[in-house]
Amino acid sequence: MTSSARLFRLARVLCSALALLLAAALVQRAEAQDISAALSQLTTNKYDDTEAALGALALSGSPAAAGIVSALADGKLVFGGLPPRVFIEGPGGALLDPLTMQPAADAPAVKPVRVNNRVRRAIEAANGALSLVSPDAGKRREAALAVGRSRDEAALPALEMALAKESDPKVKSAMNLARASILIAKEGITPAERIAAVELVGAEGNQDALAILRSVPESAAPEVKQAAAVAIEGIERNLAMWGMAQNVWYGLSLGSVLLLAAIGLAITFGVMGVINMAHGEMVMLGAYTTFVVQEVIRTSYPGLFDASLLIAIPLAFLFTGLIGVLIERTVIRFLYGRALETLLATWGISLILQQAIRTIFGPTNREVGAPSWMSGSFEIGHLSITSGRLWIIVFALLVFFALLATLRLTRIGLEMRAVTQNRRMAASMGIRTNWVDAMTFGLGSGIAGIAGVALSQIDNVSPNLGQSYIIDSFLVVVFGGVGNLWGTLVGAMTLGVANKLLEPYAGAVLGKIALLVIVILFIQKRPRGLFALKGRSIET
Amino acid sequence: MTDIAIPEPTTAAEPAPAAKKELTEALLYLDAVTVTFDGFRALNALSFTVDPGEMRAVIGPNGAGKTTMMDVITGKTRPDRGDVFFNGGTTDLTKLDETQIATLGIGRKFQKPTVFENHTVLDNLRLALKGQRRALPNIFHRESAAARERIDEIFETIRLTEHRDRLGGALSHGQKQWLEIGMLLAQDPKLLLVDEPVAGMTDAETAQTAELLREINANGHSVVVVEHDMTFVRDLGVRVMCLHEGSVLAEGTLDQVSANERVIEVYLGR
Amino acid sequence: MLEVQDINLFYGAAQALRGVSLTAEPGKVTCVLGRNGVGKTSLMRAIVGQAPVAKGSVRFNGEDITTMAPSERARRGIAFVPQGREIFPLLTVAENLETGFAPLKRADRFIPDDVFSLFPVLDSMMRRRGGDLSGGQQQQLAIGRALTMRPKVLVLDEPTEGIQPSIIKDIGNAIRYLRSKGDIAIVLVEQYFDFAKELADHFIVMERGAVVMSGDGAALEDPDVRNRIAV
Amino acid sequence: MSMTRQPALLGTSGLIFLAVLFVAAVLVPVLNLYAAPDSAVHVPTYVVSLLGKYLTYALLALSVDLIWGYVGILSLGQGAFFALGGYAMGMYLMRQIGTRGVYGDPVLPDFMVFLNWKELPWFWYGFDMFPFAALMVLLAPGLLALVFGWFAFRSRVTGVYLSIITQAMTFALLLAFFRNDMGFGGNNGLTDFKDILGFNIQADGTRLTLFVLSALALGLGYILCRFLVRSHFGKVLVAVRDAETRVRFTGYRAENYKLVAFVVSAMLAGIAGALYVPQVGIINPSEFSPANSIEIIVWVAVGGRGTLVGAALGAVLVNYAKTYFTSGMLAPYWLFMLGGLFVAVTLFLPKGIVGTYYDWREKRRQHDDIPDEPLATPRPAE
Amino acid sequence: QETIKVGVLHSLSGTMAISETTLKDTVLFMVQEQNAAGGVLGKKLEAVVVDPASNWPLFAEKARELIAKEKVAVVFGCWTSVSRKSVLPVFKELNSILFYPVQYEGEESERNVFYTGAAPNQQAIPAVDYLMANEDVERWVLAGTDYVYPRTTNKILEAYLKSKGVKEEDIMINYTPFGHSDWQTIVADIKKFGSAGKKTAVVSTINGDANVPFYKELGNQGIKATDIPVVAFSVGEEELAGIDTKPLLGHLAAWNYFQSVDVPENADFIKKWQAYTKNDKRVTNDPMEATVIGFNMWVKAVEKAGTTDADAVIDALIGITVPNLSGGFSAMMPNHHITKPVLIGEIKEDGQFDIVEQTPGLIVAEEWSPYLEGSKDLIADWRKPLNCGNFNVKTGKCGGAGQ
Ligand SMILES: Nc1ncnc2c1ncn2[C@@H]1O[C@H](COP(=O)(O)OP(=O)(O)OP(=O)(O)O)[C@@H](O)[C@H]1O
Ligand SMILES: Nc1ncnc2c1ncn2[C@@H]1O[C@H](COP(=O)(O)OP(=O)(O)OP(=O)(O)O)[C@@H](O)[C@H]1O
Ligand SMILES: [Mg+2]
Ligand SMILES: [Mg+2]
Repeated sequence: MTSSARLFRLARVLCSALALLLAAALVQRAEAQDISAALSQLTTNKYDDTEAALGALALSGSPAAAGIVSALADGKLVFGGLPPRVFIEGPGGALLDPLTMQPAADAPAVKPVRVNNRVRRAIEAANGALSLVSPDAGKRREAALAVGRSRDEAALPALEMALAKESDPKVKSAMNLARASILIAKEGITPAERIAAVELVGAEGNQDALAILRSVPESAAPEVKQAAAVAIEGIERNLAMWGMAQNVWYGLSLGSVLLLAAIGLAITFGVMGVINMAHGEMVMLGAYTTFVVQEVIRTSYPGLFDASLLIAIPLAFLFTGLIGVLIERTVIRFLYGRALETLLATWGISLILQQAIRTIFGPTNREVGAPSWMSGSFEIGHLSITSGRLWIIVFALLVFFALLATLRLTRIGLEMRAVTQNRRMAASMGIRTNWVDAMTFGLGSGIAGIAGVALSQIDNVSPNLGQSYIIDSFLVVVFGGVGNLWGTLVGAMTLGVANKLLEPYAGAVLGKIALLVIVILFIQKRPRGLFALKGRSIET
Repeated sequence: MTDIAIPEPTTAAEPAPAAKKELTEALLYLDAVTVTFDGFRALNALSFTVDPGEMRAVIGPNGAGKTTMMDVITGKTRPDRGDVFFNGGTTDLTKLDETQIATLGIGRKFQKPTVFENHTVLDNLRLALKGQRRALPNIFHRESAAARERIDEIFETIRLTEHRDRLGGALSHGQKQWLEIGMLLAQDPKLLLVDEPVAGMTDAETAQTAELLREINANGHSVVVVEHDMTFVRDLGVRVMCLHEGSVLAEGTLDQVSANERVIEVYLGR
Repeated sequence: MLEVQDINLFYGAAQALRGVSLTAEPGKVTCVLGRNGVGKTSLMRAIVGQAPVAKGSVRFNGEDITTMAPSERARRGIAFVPQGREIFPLLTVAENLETGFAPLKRADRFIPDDVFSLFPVLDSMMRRRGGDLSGGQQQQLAIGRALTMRPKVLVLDEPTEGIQPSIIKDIGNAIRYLRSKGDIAIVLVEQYFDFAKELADHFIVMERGAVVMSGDGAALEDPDVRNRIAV
Repeated sequence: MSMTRQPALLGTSGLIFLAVLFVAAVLVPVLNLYAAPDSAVHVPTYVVSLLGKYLTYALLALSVDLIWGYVGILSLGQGAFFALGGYAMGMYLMRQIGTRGVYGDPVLPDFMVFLNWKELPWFWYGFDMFPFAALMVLLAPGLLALVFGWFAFRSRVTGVYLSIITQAMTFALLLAFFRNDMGFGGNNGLTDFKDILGFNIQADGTRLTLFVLSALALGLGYILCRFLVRSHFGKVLVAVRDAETRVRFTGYRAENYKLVAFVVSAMLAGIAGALYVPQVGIINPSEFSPANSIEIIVWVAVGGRGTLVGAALGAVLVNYAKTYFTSGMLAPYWLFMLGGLFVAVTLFLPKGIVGTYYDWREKRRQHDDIPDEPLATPRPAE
Repeated sequence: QETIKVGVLHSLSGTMAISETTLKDTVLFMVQEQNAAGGVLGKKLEAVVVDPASNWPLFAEKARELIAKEKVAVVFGCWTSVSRKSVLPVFKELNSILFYPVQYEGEESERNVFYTGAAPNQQAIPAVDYLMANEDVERWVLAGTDYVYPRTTNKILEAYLKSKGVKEEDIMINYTPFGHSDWQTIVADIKKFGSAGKKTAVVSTINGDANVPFYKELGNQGIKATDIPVVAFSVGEEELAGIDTKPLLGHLAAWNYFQSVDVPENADFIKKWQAYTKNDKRVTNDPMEATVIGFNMWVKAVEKAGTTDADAVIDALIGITVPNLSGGFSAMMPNHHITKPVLIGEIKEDGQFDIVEQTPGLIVAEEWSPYLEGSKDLIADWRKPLNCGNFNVKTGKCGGAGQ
């Protein structure tokens, strides 16, 4: 079967289903039809047949149809027996008769009815058809939008009928838009009607509208084409501006990731001066903590899954912080005043940690899921914002300000700074430098750990995770100015936004190269970074 | 009796006619030099001149701007405003960097002694010794007999002969002071800027240092020396300038200056 | 109160102290005199714990603190004003002073008024970074910082270095004042002989890492002492 | 009074080092060619190429030590110079393949043919001539170092800032060379070399010659570095490392000193790369990877920063450890060993192997040579 | 007792360990199985494992060590093309045998190498065909990591698509660096490209670690397989094990084997493999199958030749046929590549693939692509008398287009 023929048929199924269902709804009487033919089509284990059966089901007007379609969508529709029959798998694996929803008399070996993308689309269409007259306004609106996207002429009569009955203004405007979308490309309507449609669609102003407007047929009247061209231009201009904003948003989001990755380093490296090559591994440990937490939740407390990250954050902080303290006590503390040698030791530590994780968890990626509140996206104007990214930005800023407050406002913060600036003298002031050193390194590591929790949401959780952030982290800290937390914040955001503004023009690879070159040049201008520490003590 | 010059805190954009004359004669000429750090005025329209062969002592309260003044002369700090000329107005020091200024013949001893900690005392002097400064020729540089002699001389003067093979970093505070003075001598500059040379020295050493500086000065070098030790300043027996809040508060002989009410009030104490 | 007995101290292979002893009493000033490089600073470092001693003992109020960490010594009340000031360069003046709170109980965590009446300049520069101050201002800050700790023993390594005459006088007065309070033992390293002479209750003179003379303040008049520290 | 002697051009350890190198350069070929293959002293060919590789690494480490150990420039981009030297040599070797490539194109290397390139990009011109390629081995890294260093040192970029921008430099080059459009074979790099100066690159004789050449380059490189650091120039370098501002106030142009050292070091790295490529048979962008450059630093630190012999020794040692650990029973745990080695060296041999040895020797000498100063007896004032 | 040594040259550390470690385990597993079955030629097999640590020069060094020092009879190894290229001269020089089990860009046929992974025509082209026929795709995004395999594959695909009448403006090609982790812009671009009214699909040659963030971003931006399906050539069961697959439902992969292949041979293999690894969740994947096929072929060839001598085994290998794990047989062809079925799978929620299409027959590898200018006239045939990996049918000479 050729593709266009299939498309055409699908559309017809959808539309006649619409029409019929509307009619049925209007007369308030649903006539149960014999859908057994459709049901038996579902047992052939062929996608084409399944698709056809879906059409028939939608057409049938049977009250059982909706249940069957949703069972199929959920993978609960099974078939088996001789001759093969369809069942709905009920709770606890009981086989139910699809029409009556009563337990089936016998229980043959069954297989699920297979579904592929095509079938999934047919399910959507059937659901759409079934829901244009759904009592739920939200579903009606969804259906209208779906029809609008499909832009199928055959759906027009059904749509118009539904429109006539619709009272909810939101749903109504969606239906109007759907109607206009169809009209634009329809043959044989008056230019005036078409221009009205063009205007209606043009007012929508989004990417979809653009696609619809481009479908004005070649044969349309010149004034229509003119109107469409004007609308297209307007939308493009508008979208270009939104696109800019969108890129800035992406940049901030990337910046927040960089900030998270770098912020722990801003402590261990920026404040303490340890060239901490194991920083990335601390991030990795945080990510693996998240994995372990989720694993425990999955097996023992599935209900808590949405809270898994919240549980993981303190645990990751404590765990990586503890590892950090351990590293500081056993290795780093012998190296104060020998900053460059910390590079050698921490490089060794990073190798050991990587291999340890590889030995314990295996070399492959580990699955860390997203809780529901971190999935999905929403729009502000034409700005598309994914919740996960939004939370990461919020989280990064929270961590940043918490850290800033700790360093600036608390006693331990003061002691940390004093110790790192002059360890010997701090000791003579009565500050327990050992303890403060351990706490500082632990704090930096712990922060890296909670960064790992967040990064597990957008990147691999694998033994290599740390390696992929270490270069960027150092770059951010140095670009912002070593020893200045604000520098790290502004540096991360600047690099993120610059990267995302460059990317559309230069592509991901050249964009990244360009960014590196820009940083190199920038450092020539400001050899101590964006927020350089100034003062006598620095200059000599 | 007193010779107090309290300069107007206005900024003289052009040197006054009288100053112009001084400019052509002076070895070092500062006019209306102002330096601010984040809004804090460390030097405030500071003007003075040093004549060729002159030795000048600078005193003044802590934070008066003495070290900053040296920073400006040696190119470490750029003034916000004002002129700094060297060699009778031929060279504008504000346009040059530290290296160029050092090559012109301005040597400096820092307030906090800074020596090359990982070089032996001997090598510290070798590095400072006047001579070839360019990179490539120095790959093939060989030490001359004259240079060797000069270094021995300096060792005698600073009395570190027995420490010559120790690392600079292993010296005590006072020994570093001496080494730095030695390095300054080795550079053989036209103008020596000496910041608190006798801090941490015993009284006898202080007297010796004064003697040494006088000797250097007698050999035709100009010297500007900053010190808080009045005995030392008295030993030097030269013209004294007292800075306060970034400008000259008083100038004259030590007796004149130390009789000044303001100087007593802000600096010497009663 | 503080007793140093017969200590040896090495830097690598080089011996800096040879059997040095010293005592300090509350309400008394003990002066350490000697030429450059004789080991005065090394002795102070040994007292506060910044350099380990190879032999001998340091006792504080009868307790052996020879191997104790510097921070613990500070917590017991030994405050140090080091040669070279050692200000925390990136902390503000206020924060520099506050580092002295570590040994204090919460209720005592304020900067004593003495500090500001002694060094008014600090009060006006509370928000500036310590490292930006002039040398002399830093020296004042270092002393103020030590006083913030309410020490029982105050170890001062050439505290007048780089300080303007009027404030040297003030420091002298301050030391006298602290001495008069009677509960602080003061150890003072000083090259400025007249200053030392005025203050010293006891003194030792060092040479090549060893004590070559000692006595009470009056004995400083002895010309031999001056000779010892002359070249 | 006599002046202290200038240390000899080659100290004892230097002489031992050169002697060992010389013996190896003679003995390895002899034992490879003339010892019976099954005798205990036979050096198999694969060991020869392994040793050859270590020697080029040692030269690379030497180049790092020159700038890190003596000038304090912690370059995290030294691998870039090594790789550029390697690419220059690789391009020459590539052009030597001629029609023996899989597509048999007389001019274009294989990767260009299958990406549909029609003609040789301009920057490939001249690489068919060995002298030109040899020049580029020096010039490509040298020029990059010159330009980069000129800007960076003049702007007084120092310390970690310099380290990180060198890292950014090599990272940018890594990304650039990964791109197929750059015309250097992308990720696959340059491989499948056939011969060098007309000699079959896989022949034992060629291998031995390359080995001996590597030894020679290392020896000469060592002498050059030694000569540089011992000269007045070298003393200024160390002074720059410890107190750059002070050097300026003394009248030296610190940036020029750094620049000379940086360029020399880059060229040494380039030579190392050029000798490396024919011995391992491949050059690919991963040589630019920042991790590689960090590893070089680690070799130097293990051997002893600021001791030239140590740098070379560290390179050989760490790489031998890598070869050894990555085979056999230990293979799954080799990162533990290597990581542990690095930690242990920092903790127990703080100045690296050779540095710690020097310290120990110094200490002994002091104990031996300098008798304790006479003790003045304390006496109370009367 | 004398043993036959088998070299295993897969990275166990570094960036590639993530993929290659499994293959090392596979060879060890096969060796154990073979030894249980009596070994080869009456001798036990002994695996020699080395770790080239994802470092290409180290690959060459280790290859040399395996062949020259350990004297292995055969080596199973490499994943990336560059590692193969790096060891190639070594295998040629020392005349040994390498089995290379990963899909790659083709354009190579060497006497000492046997390629048991897919050539582009055994993976990419059938996948595109499937999308055209079943998903009615008209607009294509070719997204890949910027290195040789994606570049070559995309070149071939571009030529192929154009030959099918796809217009220039309906193809979007995008390259990203290795390990690219921020996909926001690119996924948004894909979304935009896909909203032009024509059915759009993404053909992904994105490599390695970059896939996880890519798929996560697809999920985040709400791109579902029913809107814009993504078909990948480097994403298998092993990779999916590290991703939350719920949002990926319906995205596709094209391979020559899936763990979900429902035939007894496969079920048997999976059971033994999971028993061997003592992990009943351990997955199998395509390169593993290719390793298994290669291993079995080698065993069979050694037995046929009666010796492990490289020349004899190389000659014996051509024509060897062994069962693959998808219910058929794979044969070693004269071009040193094997015949393979092509399977298209849709990602299921449990991280497995639902096989939605399987080519009816086996496909012979086109090591030299007819869609590339430089190689369309080349063929490889290692049988006598041709004995050539790059025979030019136009000029009738071995050695490409050269004189
Ligand atoms: N880089 C800087 N940043 C901020 N303030 C500075 C800086 N350099 C100097 N100052 C301030 O300028 C003033 C003058 O300092 P300067 O060091 O010149 O004083 P001084 O006269 O040398 O004092 P002293 O006698 O104590 O050495 C001081 O108050 C100091 O705090
Ligand atoms: N860190 C060090 N390493 C090696 N030797 C040192 C070190 N510090 C001091 N010395 C040496 O120890 C001896 C005593 O030094 P110390 O600093 O105690 O002297 P000082 O009496 O305080 O001198 P000054 O009056 O100059 O401050 C000197 O010879 C000095 O060179
Ligand atoms: Mg000063
Ligand atoms: Mg001292």
